[in-house]
Amino acid sequence: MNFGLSADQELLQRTARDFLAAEWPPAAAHAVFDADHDGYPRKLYEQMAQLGWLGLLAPVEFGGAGGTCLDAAVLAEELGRAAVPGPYLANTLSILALRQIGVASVRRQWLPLLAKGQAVVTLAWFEEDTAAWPFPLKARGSVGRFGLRLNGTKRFVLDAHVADAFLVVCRLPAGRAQSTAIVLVPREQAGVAVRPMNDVDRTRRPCEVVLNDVTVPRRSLLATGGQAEKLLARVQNAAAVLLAADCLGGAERLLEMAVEYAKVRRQFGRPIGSFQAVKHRCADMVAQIEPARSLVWYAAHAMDALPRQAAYAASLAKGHLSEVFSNVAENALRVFGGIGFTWERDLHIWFKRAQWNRYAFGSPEWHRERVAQECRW
Amino acid sequence: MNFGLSADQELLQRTARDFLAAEWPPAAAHAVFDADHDGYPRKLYEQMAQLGWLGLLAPVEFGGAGGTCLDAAVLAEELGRAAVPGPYLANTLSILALRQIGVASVRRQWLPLLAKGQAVVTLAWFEEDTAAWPFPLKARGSVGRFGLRLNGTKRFVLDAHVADAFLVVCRLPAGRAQSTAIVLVPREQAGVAVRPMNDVDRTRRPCEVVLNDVTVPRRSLLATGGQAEKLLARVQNAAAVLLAADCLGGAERLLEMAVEYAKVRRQFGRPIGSFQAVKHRCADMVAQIEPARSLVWYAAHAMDALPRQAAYAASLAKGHLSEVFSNVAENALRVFGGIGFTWERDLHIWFKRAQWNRYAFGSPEWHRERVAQECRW
Amino acid sequence: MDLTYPPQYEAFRRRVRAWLRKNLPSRPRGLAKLAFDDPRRIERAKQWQRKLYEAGYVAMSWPKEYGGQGADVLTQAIVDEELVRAQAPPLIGQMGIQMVGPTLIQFGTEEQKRRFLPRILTAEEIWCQGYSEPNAGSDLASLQTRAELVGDEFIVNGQKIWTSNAQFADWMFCLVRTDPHAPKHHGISYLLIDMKSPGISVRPLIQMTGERGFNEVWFENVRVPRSHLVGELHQGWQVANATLLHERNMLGAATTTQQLFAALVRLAKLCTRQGRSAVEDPVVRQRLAALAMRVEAMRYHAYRQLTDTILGRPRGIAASVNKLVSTELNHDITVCALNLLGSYATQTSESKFAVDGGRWIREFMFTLGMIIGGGTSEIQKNIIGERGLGLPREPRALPE
Amino acid sequence: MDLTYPPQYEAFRRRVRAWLRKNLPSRPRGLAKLAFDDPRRIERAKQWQRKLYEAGYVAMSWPKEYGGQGADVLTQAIVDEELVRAQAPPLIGQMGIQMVGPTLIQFGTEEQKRRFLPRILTAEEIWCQGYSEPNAGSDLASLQTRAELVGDEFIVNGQKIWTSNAQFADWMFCLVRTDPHAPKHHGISYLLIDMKSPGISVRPLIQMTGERGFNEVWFENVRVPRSHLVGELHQGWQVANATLLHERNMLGAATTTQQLFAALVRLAKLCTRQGRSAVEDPVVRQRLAALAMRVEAMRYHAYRQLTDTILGRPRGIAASVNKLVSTELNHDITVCALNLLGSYATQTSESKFAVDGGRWIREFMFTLGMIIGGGTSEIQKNIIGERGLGLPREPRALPE
Repeated sequence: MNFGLSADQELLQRTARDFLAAEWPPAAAHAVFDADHDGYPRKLYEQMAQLGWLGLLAPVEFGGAGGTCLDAAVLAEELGRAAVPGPYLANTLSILALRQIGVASVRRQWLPLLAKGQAVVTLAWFEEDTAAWPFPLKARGSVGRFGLRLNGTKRFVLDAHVADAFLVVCRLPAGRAQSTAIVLVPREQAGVAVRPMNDVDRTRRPCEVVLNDVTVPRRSLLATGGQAEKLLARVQNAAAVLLAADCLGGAERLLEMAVEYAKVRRQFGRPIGSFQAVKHRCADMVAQIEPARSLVWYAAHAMDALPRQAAYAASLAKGHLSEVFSNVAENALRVFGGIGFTWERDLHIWFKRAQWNRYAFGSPEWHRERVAQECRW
Repeated sequence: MNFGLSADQELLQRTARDFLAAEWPPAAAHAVFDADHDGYPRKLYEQMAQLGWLGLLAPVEFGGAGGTCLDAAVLAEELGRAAVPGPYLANTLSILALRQIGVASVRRQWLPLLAKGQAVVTLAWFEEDTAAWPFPLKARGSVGRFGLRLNGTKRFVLDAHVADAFLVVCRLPAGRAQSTAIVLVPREQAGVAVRPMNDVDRTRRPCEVVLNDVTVPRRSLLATGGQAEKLLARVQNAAAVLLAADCLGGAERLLEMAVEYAKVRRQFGRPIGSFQAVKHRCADMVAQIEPARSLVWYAAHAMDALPRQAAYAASLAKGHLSEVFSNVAENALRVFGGIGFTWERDLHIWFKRAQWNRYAFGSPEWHRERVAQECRW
Repeated sequence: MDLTYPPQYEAFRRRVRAWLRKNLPSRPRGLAKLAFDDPRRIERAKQWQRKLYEAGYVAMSWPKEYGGQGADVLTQAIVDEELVRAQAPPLIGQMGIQMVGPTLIQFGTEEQKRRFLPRILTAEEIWCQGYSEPNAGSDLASLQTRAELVGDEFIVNGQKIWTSNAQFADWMFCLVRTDPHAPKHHGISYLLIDMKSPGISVRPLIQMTGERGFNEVWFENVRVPRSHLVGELHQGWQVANATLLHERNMLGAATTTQQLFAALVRLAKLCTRQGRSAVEDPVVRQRLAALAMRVEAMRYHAYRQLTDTILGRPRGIAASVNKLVSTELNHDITVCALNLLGSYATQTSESKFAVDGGRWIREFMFTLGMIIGGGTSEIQKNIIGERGLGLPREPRALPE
Repeated sequence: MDLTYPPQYEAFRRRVRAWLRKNLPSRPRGLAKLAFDDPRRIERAKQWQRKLYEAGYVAMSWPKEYGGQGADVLTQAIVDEELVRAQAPPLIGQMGIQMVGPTLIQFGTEEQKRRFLPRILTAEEIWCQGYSEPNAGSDLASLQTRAELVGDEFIVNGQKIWTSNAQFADWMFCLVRTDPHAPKHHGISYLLIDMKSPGISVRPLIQMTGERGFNEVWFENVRVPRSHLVGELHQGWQVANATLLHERNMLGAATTTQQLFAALVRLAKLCTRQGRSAVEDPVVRQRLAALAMRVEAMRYHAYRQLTDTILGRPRGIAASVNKLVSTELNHDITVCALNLLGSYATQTSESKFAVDGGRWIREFMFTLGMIIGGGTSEIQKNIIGERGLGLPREPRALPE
C-alpha cells in the first residue's frame, strides 16, 4: 500500500517545476498569445529532449526512458502548470502508438527522432463530428497498385502545421467488411493540405488536415482491425489521463495566483483574502483540487498496472478534472476581478487552456456517459 | 400594462397574512407534527370558509366568490407562508373540477358544501407509478346493470382519510376503445379502503385508496373522454400553480426566519449576519425568490387569461419554484446551524413542506421536460 | 393584471418597429473588421444615434427644454424593448444618456444643462465615466484622484481605470477627492472634465477576449473650471449614487437575455448528437428548460418592475438583484452553448470552423466580465444583504 | 505506486473479515423498534464493543500497557475499512476511542491513563463530549461554562448542548472556562466529569428527523476533583485541538461514502421511468457518473492520506478538506436519490410505501446535520483559507 509518487517521480516533479519556472515563465506564454508565430518553442523542446522528457514513454532501445504513464502524468501536470505550448501531447501519443505497431523500420526511423524532439508526428484522427474515440470513420483508404490511397478530412489534428508526419486513422476495405487502419503519411506527401483551426487557447494548435488522393507505400500501413482499435482506445485513454494531469497543474497554478493576489490586493482597508466571499472561494478551489489529484494518479496508475480499470479511470479523471479546471479558472477570475480580465495579466492564458482542455478528447458529458457504460449501468 | 396584483388581491394578501399570523402561528403547525391526529384543523377551516377563501374558485351561484386563479394563488402563497395543513388544495382542485362537469344536481350538492368548508372532496387520481398527469390509467370501471363498478388502487390521494367523497379517475370501455372517466364515489361506499401514506411533511396527508368492486349509480359519472382529459389537464396546471405559490410563500417565510436569526445570533463577537458567508447566502435567497414571484403571477394569470400559455407557464412556475423553495430551505438551515436541525424549532416544518412540494404533481425534472415539449423543442 | 398595452401605445410600438425596419443601419462587411474604436466606426455610430434622435427615439423622458420630450415610462420602455428586439447597435452616447444626463437633470446648474444635455442626445459629444481607479474597484469610495481648488479651477492629478470609450470621448464625468481629510464618502466631488484638456493621457487596455474597450486615464495637473463641478463640493458620492439607482432599460435587459436564450435554442437545434438534433437529447432538454425558467422569470420580473415604476413605487434594491441575476444567467446560457459545441466551443471568430462566428466563447468571457464590472456579484450581494435585508455591515478594519 | 497490501496484511484482512462474518450481531426486529437510547439497546451495543475488543479489533494502535496492541496505521486502517464494509454497528464507545482516549495518551497523567483507558476499550465506561454551548457553536472558544478551583476541586456551572449520548454516558470530557479574564483561547481547561455527579441534569433534544441523539446538559455546582484536569490548567484549548486533528478512520469515511453511492446505484436500477430502469435514463446516468467521479476521488484521496500517515508526513488541513468534501458529497448523493424516488421521496420509515425503508429522506436530513455538526462547512472553509492557504483572518469585531 503506497498510493503516491516514487522518489524518482517526485524528483521529476521538482526538476520540471524548477526548470519550467525558469525557462517558461508567463512572459513566454504571453509571447505565444501576442505574436502570430507557430506556437512551437523549439528551444524549450530541445532542452526538454535533453532532459529526457520527450521520450519518457519511448522504449529505452530507441533512446527513450521506458517510463510509465504515471511518469508522463507527473510531467504533464507540470507542463499544464506552466502552460507549455507545442507538440508535447501530439508526440507523446504518437510514441505510445508507434511503440506498439508497424514494421520495425518505422519504429527505428521515428521513435528516436521523437525522443530527441527532432520530429513532430501527430494523429490525424478525429473528424467533423467528434473529437473522441470511438466514432464511425469517414476517411477511407483503398489498396491499389502503387500502395494505399487515402481520402478524407481530419479535424482537431494537433500541431499539424509543424508536423513531419501524420498517423492517419481511416477505414480500409477488409474483404467485404471495413477495417479500422492506421497509416503513416509524411507531411510533404502530395495531396495533404493543412489549415489551422484558430482556438482561443493559443497554447494549442489544432488543424484541419485534408487528404486528397494521397498515395503512400504499403509498408506505411501500421495497424488494422482489432489491433488498431485496441491501440486507439489506449491512446484515447492516455490522452484523457495526460489532459487530466494538465488540468490539475493548471488548476493549481490558478489557485496559487488567486491566493497570492488575495493576500496583496486591498479593498475596504483589508486584503481581499480576509473577506469570506474571497476566502471561501479559495477554500472551495482547494476542496476541488485536493481529492481530484488522487484521481489523476489513480488513472495513470491504472494505465500502467490495472488494464481492466484503465478506461473507467481515464474517464473519471478527464471528466472530473476538466470540470475542476474550468471551475477553478472561473473562480480565480472572480477573485481577480477586472484586472484578471485583461490580456496583459497571466490569468487568461490558463483560463483559455481550461476551456480547450474541457472539450478535447471527449467533453465532461462524453466521459460521464462512458463511465456509465464502463460501470454497465 | 399592469403586471401586479389588484387592490382587491393586495387586500386579500394582507388579510390572509394577518389572519394566519394570529390564527395559525408556528405553534399550531408544531401541534400537527407532534400529535397523532388527522392534520385537519377544522376550526381554522371554518374561519377560512367564513372569510370566503374556501370557495374562492366556486361560482357565485353556489356560494363561492367566482374568483380567478390569481386570487387563489395569492391565498395559496399565504397558506404556504403559514404552513397550513388540511384539505385546502384537495378541495380547491375538486371545486375546479366540479364546476365544469357532471349533472347539475351533483354541482348543487357538493359545491356549496365545499365553499362552506363542510365537506372534503379529493381527486383519487394518481397511481403507483406517478403523481403527475397524464399517465396510462390502470384503475378501471365497467358499466353494469346496477351502475358503474370500479376497481383499482389510487395513490397520493390528498386527505383521503377525512374525505367525504372522491373524484375517481379511471378508464371506462367506450365502444372498442377506452375512455378516461371521472366518477364521484362517496367515502362510505362499500369496497373503498383508505390507508395513510406517512409523509415527513405532516402538513400533507396523502393516502392510498383501494377500490374493490365499488359500485355507484350511473349519474356518478361526471365526465368522460376528451372532456375529462381536458379538465384533468387544467386541474394539473392549477395544482402546479397553487403549489408554486405555496412554495413562494414558504420560501419567503424561511428567508425571513433566517434573516431574523442572522441578526440576533452572535458568534465571534458579531451578529452572524455580518459575515459574508451568511449575508451572501441570504442575498442569494432574495435573488432566487424575487424574480420567481413574477413567474407565479404569470402562471396564475395565464390560467385566467392566456389559455394557450397555461401549461407552459404552470410548468415553468412549479418546476422553478419548487427548486427555489428547496434551495431556500437548505440555505436557511445552513444559516441556523444546529438549532435549525431540531424538532422544536420552526424551521423543519417548512423544510419538510419544501420536500413534499418538490415532488407533488410533477417533479422539477418532469416539469422541465414538459416545458421542452410545450416549446416544441 | 393586464399584460396588454393601451391602443395608443400599441400604435406607437408599431411606428417604432416600422421605423427601425426601414432605418436600421446595415452592417457593411468592411466596417465589421475595423477596430471597435476606429474613427470610421465612431463616425457611423454617431450618425446612427443622431438619426435615432431626430426620429424622436432617444431619451424621450428628458425634459423638452433640453431636447427631450417629457415622455412617460411606458413610452421609453417600448422604445428600449424594440431597439433590443431589432438588434439595433448600442448607442455610442449611452454613458451620457444613462449616467451623466440624468445626473445633470437632477443636480446640474441651468448653464450645465443647456451646455451639455442637447449634445449628449445628438452624439455631438461623447462621454466616458471616470469612477474606478487601480486601488478603488469594489471599494470605489477609496478613490484617490485628487482635485485641488485653486482660485476658480480644480487641479486634477491621479489615475482612472476601466474607462470605456476614453480614447474617443469628448468629456468625462469623474469622481475626484476634494477633501482628503474627510471620511471617505464625504470628501468626493463630481466633475465634468474636457478630455482635450492638457495633461490627460489615455492608454487602451486589451481584454481577455482580445478586444479593446477599457482604458487607463492619467491626469497630470489637469485644469477644470469650477463651473464644471456638479452638485455641492465634497458631495460627489451622493450625486453619483442618486443616479446609479435609475436603471432605465428595464425591459431591454430582459429582452437581451431572451435573445441570447433564443440563440441558444437555435444552436441546440443545429447541433447534433449521435446523428440527432441536440435539442432532442434529454440531458440538453433539461438544461434548456431550467434556463427557460430563469429567463422567463426575468421577463415577467421586468414587467413587474415596469409596473412599479409606472405606479411610482420605490424600487429598493431591485437594480442590484437585476444586475446579479441577469449577469449570472447570461453567463450560464453561454456555458450551456459551449457544452453544445463541444470541441468547436473554443474556435475563435477568425476560425473558419467557428459556429455562429465564434460568438459563444466570446460571450462566455464577456458575460463573466459583466459579472465583474459595474459592481461584482459579491458587491451586489453585500448591497442586497445590508440595504435590502438590513443585515449588519462587517466591522471596520482597524488601521495597521 | 502500489495499491496492494503486503501478504501479512492481506492475511490479517481475511481474518478480520472472517471473524466479522461469524460474529456480526444480527439485528432482531424487536430491537430496531426500541428508541436509540433504550437501555436494552445500549446494553447490546456495549456487548458488541466488548466482543470486538476481545477479538483484538478495537483501538489496536493504543499502547499495550493500556489495553491496546501498539499496532501500526495500516492494521488499524484495515480494521476500520472492514467494519464499514461489513456494515457493523458503530461502536458505542466511539467518543472515548476517537477523542478522549488519544487525548489522555498524549496529555493524561499515568493515573488517568490507567484509570480510564482500559474501560474505554471495553465499553465499561461510555464517554460524551462537552464542547458546544448555546452561545458557543462555530465560535467554540467563546464557551462560558465556568469551573472555579476551590481547594482541590473545581466547581462547575453552566450549560452544554449537542451532547450526543449524554443521557447514558458515564463520563464527559469537557471544556470549561477556568480563567474568565484571559484572552478567550487561554482561559479554558479540559476536565473529565463523572456524569453521576450531583448537580448534572440532562434533557434530550429531538432532531428534525424525529430521532433523539443530542442533549442539553446543565451543571449546577458540580464538583470535579482537580485530579480530573487533563493537561495544564488554562491550556485546555491546546489539549483539545491537538487531538482534533487525529482523524483515525481515513478509509472508513471513504468506504461509507462508497456504500451510500452503491445503494444509490441499486436504487437507480430499481426505479423506473417510462417503463425502463431509471439507470438507463441519460439524465440519471450523467448525474450518477458525476457523483462517481467525486466518490472515487475521495476513495483514492483516502489511500493517499493513508500513505502519508504511514510515512509520517504532516497532514495539514487534510481533516478539514475531508470533512467539507465528504459531508457535502454524501448529501448530494441523497439529493440524487430523492430525485429518483419522486413522489415516494418523502415517505417516512413508518410508511409501508417507503422505498428502502424511508432511508433516503432520513439520510438527506441527516447528511445536512453532518454538514453542520463538528464545524460547519463555513468553519472548515475558514480553516482551509487561513491555516491552509495563509489568507488573513477577518478583523476582530470591536466590543460594542
